[in-house]
Amino acid sequence: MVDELNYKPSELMVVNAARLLRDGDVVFVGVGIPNLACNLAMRTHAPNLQMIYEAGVIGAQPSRLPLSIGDPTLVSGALSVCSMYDIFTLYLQRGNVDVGFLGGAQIDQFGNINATVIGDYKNPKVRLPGSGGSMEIAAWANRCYIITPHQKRRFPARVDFRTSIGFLSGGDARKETGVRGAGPEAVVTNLGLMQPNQDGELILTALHPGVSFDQVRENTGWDLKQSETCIVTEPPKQEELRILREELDPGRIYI
Amino acid sequence: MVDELNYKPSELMVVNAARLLRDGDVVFVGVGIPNLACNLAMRTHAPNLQMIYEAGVIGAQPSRLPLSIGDPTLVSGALSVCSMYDIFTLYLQRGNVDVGFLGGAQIDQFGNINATVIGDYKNPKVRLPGSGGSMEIAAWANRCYIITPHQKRRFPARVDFRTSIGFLSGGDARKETGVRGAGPEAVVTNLGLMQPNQDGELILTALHPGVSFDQVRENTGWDLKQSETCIVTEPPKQEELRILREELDPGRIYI
Amino acid sequence: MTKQMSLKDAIREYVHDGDTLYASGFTHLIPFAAGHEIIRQGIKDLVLARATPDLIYDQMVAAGCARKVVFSYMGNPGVGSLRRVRAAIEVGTLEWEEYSHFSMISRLQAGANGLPFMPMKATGATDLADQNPNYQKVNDPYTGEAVVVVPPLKPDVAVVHVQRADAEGNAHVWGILGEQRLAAFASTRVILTAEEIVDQSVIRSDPNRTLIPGLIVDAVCHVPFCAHPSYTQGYHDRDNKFYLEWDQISKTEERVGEYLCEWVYDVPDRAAYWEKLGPDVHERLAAGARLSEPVNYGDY
Amino acid sequence: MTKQMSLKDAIREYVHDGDTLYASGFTHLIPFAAGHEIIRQGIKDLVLARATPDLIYDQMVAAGCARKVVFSYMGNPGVGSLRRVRAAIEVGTLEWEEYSHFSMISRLQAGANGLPFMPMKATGATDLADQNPNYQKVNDPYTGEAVVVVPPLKPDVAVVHVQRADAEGNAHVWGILGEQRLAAFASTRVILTAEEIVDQSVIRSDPNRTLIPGLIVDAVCHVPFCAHPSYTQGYHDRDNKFYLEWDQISKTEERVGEYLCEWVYDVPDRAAYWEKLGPDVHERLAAGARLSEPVNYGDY
Repeated sequence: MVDELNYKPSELMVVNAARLLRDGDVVFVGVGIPNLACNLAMRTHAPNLQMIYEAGVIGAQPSRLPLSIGDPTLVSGALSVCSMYDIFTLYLQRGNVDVGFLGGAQIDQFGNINATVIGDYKNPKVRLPGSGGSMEIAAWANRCYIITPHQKRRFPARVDFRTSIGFLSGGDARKETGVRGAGPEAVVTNLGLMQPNQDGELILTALHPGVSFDQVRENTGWDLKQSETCIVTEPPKQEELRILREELDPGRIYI
Repeated sequence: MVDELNYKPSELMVVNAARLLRDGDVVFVGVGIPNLACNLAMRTHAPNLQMIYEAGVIGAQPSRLPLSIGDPTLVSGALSVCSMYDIFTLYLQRGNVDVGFLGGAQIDQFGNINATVIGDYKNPKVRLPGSGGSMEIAAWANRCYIITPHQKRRFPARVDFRTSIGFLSGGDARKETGVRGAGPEAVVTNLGLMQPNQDGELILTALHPGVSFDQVRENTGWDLKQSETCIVTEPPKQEELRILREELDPGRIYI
Repeated sequence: MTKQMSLKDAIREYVHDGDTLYASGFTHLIPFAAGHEIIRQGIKDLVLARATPDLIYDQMVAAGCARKVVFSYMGNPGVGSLRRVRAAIEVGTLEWEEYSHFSMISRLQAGANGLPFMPMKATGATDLADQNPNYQKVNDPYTGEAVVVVPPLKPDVAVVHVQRADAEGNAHVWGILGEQRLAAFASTRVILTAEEIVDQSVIRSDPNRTLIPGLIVDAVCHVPFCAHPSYTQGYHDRDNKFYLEWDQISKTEERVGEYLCEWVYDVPDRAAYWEKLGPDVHERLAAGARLSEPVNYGDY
Repeated sequence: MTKQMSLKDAIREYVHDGDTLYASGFTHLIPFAAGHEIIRQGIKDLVLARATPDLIYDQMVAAGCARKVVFSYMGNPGVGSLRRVRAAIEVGTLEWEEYSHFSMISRLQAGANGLPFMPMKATGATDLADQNPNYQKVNDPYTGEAVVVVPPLKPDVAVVHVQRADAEGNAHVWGILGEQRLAAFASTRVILTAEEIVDQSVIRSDPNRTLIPGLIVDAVCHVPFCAHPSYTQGYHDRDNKFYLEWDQISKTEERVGEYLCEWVYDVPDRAAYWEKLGPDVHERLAAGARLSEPVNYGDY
């Protein structure tokens, strides 16, 4: 039997991310944690969720957990496979994607993400992998989620380089760029959830059970505010953990 | 046995058009006379000629003569089939087409073609089918051929509407538009061949056997000039006529 | 989640007076059954967009469904003129908006891809662009030259015929592809008609063949022989004889009226239409078998 | 007309010092055998363009083949950093030119389609465009807004791996398609490597599957297992174990040097490389059978 009081930070993040997904959502997804969150949502409250992989795969039925976004198990038995240009245009740019998942080395106070470089672009201190599809996902998916461990170095007040757009410097700045999507809707961490306020600033809207606001503040690089309606998240349920551990990632690759 | 002195104008045009094609040419082709010309060339001097149909078919092996450009017999057994956008971009716009065939209700002194309207565009006297792909074929194929019966009304000095480009008003006018192809290389009629001189004006460069220059002038709407090197074409050979009549169009649909 | 319904219900629910309609198919897969159902339901003021209006729009224009046509080649392919559309344009009772094939399809490409416009290489032929203000120019920032562009076409509704689909609308298409896929992705609503409704396992056995995914489809209708007198590769042949006959029928409004009564208004649906064509036509248009070699996707 | 030749001859004839090379494949079908042959032939000063440089360019950069990389995601997919490319960039010995995935692929789309540039919807993220002057803006004539555009990418040579091709280079491709087709059409020269060389009748049995036509192909090379440690859908699996191992190997130049000696320089060709991997690896990467349902093209 699964012990629901004893869960790992990764499991906590997956469960809370899954709960944000809505039935019928079309999700642009990568491998790893977002993939687990989608599959968990499909097996619980969102049976009609549809997954699209950046590699051009729609409606995959993988028989194993893929290491990379382009694994052959995503293709065999999928509903549709198309080229990279097609997946970015017909699906993402055209507006057929409800949800995008994002990640990066740095996420700032306004949800902008750096996945490119630490230090100066021309003389990089640490050269990161770069945008991949995240520049477009952040701009064109109807809404975005970020799942990441809560560490001060990951949450600076400003990112060194804006690889993909959150709310820029806040206010109407995002809207004025003319991008089609609504931007980051939540950052799910192992401590709680941050969501943009009306000004586009990420504030704490939920704490996980047993976590204090001070603990989150200490791990955030800006003067984090707390929502007046800040809640405590419901702990992972036994059934959620069972699905995760027994069905989705029995080899414990990502959790 | 085929009687080589006794051939029809359509056969004469097909044979002379076929002779203009070169081995290895990639030809953008429609149904009817151009299709016969390509197939005749393939069976004689140009075995490596490659045909591309506007409908998106490459390397067709039709087992019957198609009525339309989109006949299913062009697809079964073809080398490749692609979408309409692909055929116009990857092949034609990209510069992968050597030869295009053109037609229209009017062809003028500088090889401009009208396939759109007789009379005023907004208040048409005779509304014709319009461009289809001819606007792009005329501009982007490396060279173009026009096959048409020689009648005065088909060869006015100026067309009512320029559906596709020849040499515009002559001189460098075509080159200055920045189009990639070299333009019409020959007009093959039942009386002879017209080809552009250095100024882009169509002049008579060949007469078919038994045809006089005056006869051609009478059927041309401008003051037709004759090339100093004007030749008499070689009559259709017995083998050419045999292939045409026995192999390519035994039902005499187009010839 | 099944989206299967009758073609009658799909047309009633998703095609409205005044809509811009794209009934797609370049010679192949033209959804005549949908055109006939639209005529029967008396839908009006449509803007009929197609690269090649073909007989389907000739009939719909003759039946009074259209306010305007948007096209790039208005002919009866391989036969000659498209007489009813042409006559309506010549007498001034039908608006029209005209492109070359490539600029028409570029508009669909922009619409399907979510682009603000599509650029094109220069064609040097400017007479049509002079008549159609949708042709515009932008400055190429790399060369300084003027580049012709066209705006996206985003029809209200597309009707797309396919060979086989599952009940959710995931569709396999083969043969001449024309603008099938672009029309579906460019349009706000999509009605899919399918020669066969198959189990989803058939679709999943060959995902690269799925050109239209169910997630953009609103209605799935099982309509065998939907495309006659056009054709469906592998299912039945093109009825060239009828394309030639229409050239005669369409010479007068009277004969067109008789045709519409007999073959559209007095026929409840496509099954009855096909039945009425009779066994000789069925036999003449039979497709025969020529199967693709399978490919291995691998069991991973 | 056959274009079949050995991979060694094809690389010697069609890849030159200083060329811009696009060895295509998004995770799938990456032509490692061609990369290794280029290393063996000591080709220099290449501009290596790929959306995801992957291990193939990490190895080629380490071997000293490259002057510059052009990319949009420089990682070891699912593992982490691409250490040799990253180190070369950090120490300043390798030029780089960077895009997002979509702008990289838009450049190929423009190159393949013969377009002067490709527009894109706004992304609002301008830091990368500020660093790369290839990002430019044009004015949308329909809305007056600024639209970001990128110029065509036209590599000198593409290497494209496919499942099956005939000797003329007509190729069937399935599974993840990535930028296979665009890379081929965008490039001046095309080297095709194929898992199987088949009779043309196999290709002709399913023309819709032919994504690359022989008429744009210069060389056809029969190279089974060309893609290892990447994979070929239906033929062998991705060697995830090696992708994880490379993360260790690539930590030092010394270990990379040893790897290159053992697996590239001291190996004459791909057949010997595959043989050297041994039966355990062969078995671990076996694909199994999962066949597509055939379709009927009809006998017309």
